[in-house]
Amino acid sequence: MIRFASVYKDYPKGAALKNVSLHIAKGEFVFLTGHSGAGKSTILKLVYGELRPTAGDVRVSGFSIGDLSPHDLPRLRRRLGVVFQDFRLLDDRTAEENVAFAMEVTGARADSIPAKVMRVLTQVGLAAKASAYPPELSGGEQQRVAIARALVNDPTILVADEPTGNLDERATRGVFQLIREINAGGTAVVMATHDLDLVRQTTYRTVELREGGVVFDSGVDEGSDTTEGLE
Amino acid sequence: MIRFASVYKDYPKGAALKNVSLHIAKGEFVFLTGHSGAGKSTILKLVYGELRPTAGDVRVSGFSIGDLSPHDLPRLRRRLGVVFQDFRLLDDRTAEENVAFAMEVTGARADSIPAKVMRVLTQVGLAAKASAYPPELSGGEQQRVAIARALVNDPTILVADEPTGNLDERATRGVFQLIREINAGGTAVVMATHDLDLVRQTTYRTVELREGGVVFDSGVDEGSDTTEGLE
Amino acid sequence: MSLLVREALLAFRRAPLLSGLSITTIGFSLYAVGLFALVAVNLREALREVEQRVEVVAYLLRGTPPEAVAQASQDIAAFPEVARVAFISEDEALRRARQELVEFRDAYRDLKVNPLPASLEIQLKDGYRDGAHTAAVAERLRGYGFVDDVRYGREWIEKLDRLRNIAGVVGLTIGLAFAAVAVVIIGVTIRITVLQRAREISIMRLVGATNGFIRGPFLVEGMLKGLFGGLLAIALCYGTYLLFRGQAELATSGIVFLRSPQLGLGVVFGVLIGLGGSLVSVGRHLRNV
Amino acid sequence: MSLLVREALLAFRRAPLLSGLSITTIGFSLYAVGLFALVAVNLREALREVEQRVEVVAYLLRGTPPEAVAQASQDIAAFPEVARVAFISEDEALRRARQELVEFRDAYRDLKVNPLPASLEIQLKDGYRDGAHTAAVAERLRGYGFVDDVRYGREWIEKLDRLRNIAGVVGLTIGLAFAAVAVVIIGVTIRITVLQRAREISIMRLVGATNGFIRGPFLVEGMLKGLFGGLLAIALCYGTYLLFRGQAELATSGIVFLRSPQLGLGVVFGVLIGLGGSLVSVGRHLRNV
Ligand SMILES: Nc1ncnc2c1ncn2[C@@H]1O[C@H](COP(=O)(O)OP(=O)(O)OP(=O)(O)O)[C@@H](O)[C@H]1O
Ligand SMILES: Nc1ncnc2c1ncn2[C@@H]1O[C@H](COP(=O)(O)OP(=O)(O)OP(=O)(O)O)[C@@H](O)[C@H]1O
Ligand SMILES: [Mg+2]
Ligand SMILES: [Mg+2]
Repeated sequence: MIRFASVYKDYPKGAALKNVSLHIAKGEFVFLTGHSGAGKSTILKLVYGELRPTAGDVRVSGFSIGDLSPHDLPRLRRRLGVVFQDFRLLDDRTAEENVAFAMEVTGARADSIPAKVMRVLTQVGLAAKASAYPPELSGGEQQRVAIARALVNDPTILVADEPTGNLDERATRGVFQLIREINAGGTAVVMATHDLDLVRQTTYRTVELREGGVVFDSGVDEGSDTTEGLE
Repeated sequence: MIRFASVYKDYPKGAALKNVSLHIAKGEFVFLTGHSGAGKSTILKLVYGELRPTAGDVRVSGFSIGDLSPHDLPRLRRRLGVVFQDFRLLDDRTAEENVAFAMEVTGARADSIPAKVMRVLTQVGLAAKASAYPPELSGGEQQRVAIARALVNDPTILVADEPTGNLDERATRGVFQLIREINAGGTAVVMATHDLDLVRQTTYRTVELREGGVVFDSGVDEGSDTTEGLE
Repeated sequence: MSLLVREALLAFRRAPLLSGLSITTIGFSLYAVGLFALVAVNLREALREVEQRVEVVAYLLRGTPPEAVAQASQDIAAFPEVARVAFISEDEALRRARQELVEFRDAYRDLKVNPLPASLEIQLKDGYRDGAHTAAVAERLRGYGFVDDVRYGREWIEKLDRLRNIAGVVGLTIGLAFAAVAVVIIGVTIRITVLQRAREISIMRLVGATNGFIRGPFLVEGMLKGLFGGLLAIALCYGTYLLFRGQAELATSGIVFLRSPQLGLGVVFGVLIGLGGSLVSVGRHLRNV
Repeated sequence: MSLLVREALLAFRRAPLLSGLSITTIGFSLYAVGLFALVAVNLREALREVEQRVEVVAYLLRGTPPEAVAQASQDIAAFPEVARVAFISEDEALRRARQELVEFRDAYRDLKVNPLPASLEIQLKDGYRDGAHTAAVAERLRGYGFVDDVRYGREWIEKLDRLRNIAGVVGLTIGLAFAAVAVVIIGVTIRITVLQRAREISIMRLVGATNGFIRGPFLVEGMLKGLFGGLLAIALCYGTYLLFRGQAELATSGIVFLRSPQLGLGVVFGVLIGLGGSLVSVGRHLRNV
């Protein structure tokens, strides 16, 4: 599903990833942890193709990120659901329109959209705010719109960058439960988080980064290629 | 220092605060907690004058927010340090310039600025990233720039909206320690947070909101006017 | 398709101020072009009025028989270049001279015989009033046996020729310059609005929109802005025209407005600029994100 | 103060593309105005050439003593309106008539006595060639005993008067229209760049910047943009002028460029527009945040 092979990522002002190798199988759930600035978001940006690796190979769902054609980029992204750390909502569209837009983009049938959108918004507990614009929403509400948008297309991989940073305990539990259900349905999940309580609650695989390198990985078969053929 | 008297705040799409009365004394430390959408940010926005109350009276450091003149608004804000939930950094200025700008605004002497700015950036652990632009910073790094900017003018009140939402445990501890030191120096602190671990660690006063109303306040002398005369 | 137009129209609703400003810019840029076109058209009209005075005069030998003159008049009127032929008799010539030329009032008062010759005054058709055609007509007139001399103010006509050339070159170049100004300003405006929406575009790409999907509404929006801008420009030009018409009628033979095909061309120009501007701006932007 | 200018210059460095686009827009808008000014100045120049042909002719009675004429010539040359006086003798008049007027070649060939009168040809100074002044000079000439008649092509001069009036009114109005176009486009551009920076402005206010503190750099920036735009417009106009000068010299007596004060005025205009545009846009924006 996702394979990082000796990946390096340099920014003009310094290296963000150093020799990261990582394999995430279909349907797996992985926490990415590490200090602020360790490189979590950088890994996720490589997965959804906002960045290209400086060296090494990143393969996601059969696409090679390093030499992704302009034509393949949208095709990759439609298979992913992404929750951005800074939300990235369109300020001049309502919560509902923001979520619907992600469906329209895939060419979904117009009459199937509203029902699906409302279902996802209800799941994140935002049905009542469907017609509000992002600037009219609280931080946590915006974050939940971003989560709803990531889920609406039933992605094969969910990439979530700090999806509960602005949520209170109850909302965090709700959203996390939702993500687990999605994962139970077969969607691979990569989730960067600072919330160690959340990490400790479960037995999911945890990858810890420090200064751009993987320093801990609870996954056992790291590096094995056995599931690769299934992708 | 801060006094809310029967404050209501309605948005076009519904009420955000209902009959909130609250008094925060000089030098006090107060946690604001509550579910996502409970009204925490709304209270803080009233404190720094981004919003005006629909009804009731809000007084901050001697200014009445409801009828603040355009001339008084900047004067109020210079006494406050504000950490915004969404950071609000100027994308085309470096971390250093962002912090320096808050000092320049107050008319601080030009030669005193660089040293002070670097000191604060060092305190939040960002000295190495001083010349990076916000889009080149990780989420947690941006948040720490926002904190540095709030602290640089030695405010009499520090208003912090979820200042550790994007920080890992270690950075959270560091920042929280910094805020406590600031408070120990006589600055009043109002901090909205979802991090109940943080709240439970200390004995600071906690105000809990639910659906726009105060449902719990650990402060004892709520409503008493005894310290008012000292402002 | 309906999504395309809906998205484009939503853009207007979402950013009414910015859209209004862009349309205003496009409208006023095209207005500048239109103003120039108005001036040019009316100058050309004025030139045409002057041109109408171009005539060729053939002085006839004394004693030419009237039948010969009548026959020749008919022949000449049939020349492809000729619009009208008028016969001026010797008496008529004297009458005119007495009336018009003060220097000769005294001179002619005492004359026993009329020294002035009869003549044929020949007016040329539109488009034949340049030096070459006039000279050709004059040459053919000289072929008649009873024609003594042919005059047509060669200098004056050559001056007109040059004036026409200059007016043409200057008009065309300045017209192009104005059009270039309009294109640049409009392109810049569209580029600015796209920059303004850079964040929007990047978010669209992040959720998997193809370049075509993103570009479509922008192009439709650009075309609509061009259309509205063009219509605004026409309205402004017409307003200016009305403003002047009253005043101008007092002094000259009036001014003319642009004709429908010219107006249509202006609007098409606006739409194409809107389309092209969006294409370039969005295209360049998509490559960069 | 140094902070102000530094911030304004930083704005250029921070958003070079947007600043460049704004300057281009301002430059091209002013270029449109400048082009019109060029055309207008050169049309006026052409009109002046035509005007130079305005002259008053006083026909003298036969047998006027030469001393009287010489004395009168001196008096007349001292009139405030008069530029030059030339005496045309009877012989000179006949020679000219033979040369210029074909209709009379035959007529004069047989003459025993010269029927043409002598005359004084009087040229007027710049600014006195309108109907009223010409008529006044003619009236005074009629006062001389030996002047038989005075002619000055009243119709022609009145036409010139009207032409001058129309050219003035049309030129002024269209010039104002172009200036308005420039003001609108530039205002819109500045408004768009301020909108673009709405977030920046709101953040500045949130950290306690006063309106004056925020406005200052914007105003300086607007002025600088206006300045650069004005200089760009002058460069463009000069380029256009050079382009035409070569061609125009072949055909007419050449074209002229705008004079320094006019250019200076253009730049000041640009700076003021930049300043005014920023003032209005930022001012309005600050009220809204
Ligand atoms: N565009 C960029 N240009 C230069 N440096 C960058 C850029 N983006 C990130 N960095 C740097 O790369 C490092 C890793 O950043 P990244 O965003 O991956 O951290 P992170 O683990 O997500 O941190 P956080 O928990 O604070 O979000 C940081 O030091 C950051 O400053
Ligand atoms: N500009 C606005 N227009 C309309 N409604 C708004 C606006 N801003 C906030 N609201 C609504 O007011 C309520 C309170 O918002 P507020 O931002 O104060 O919540 P919060 O307690 O800070 O939540 P969070 O923890 O998610 O940041 C929310 O329901 C929100 O949708
Ligand atoms: Mg991150
Ligand atoms: Mg909030």
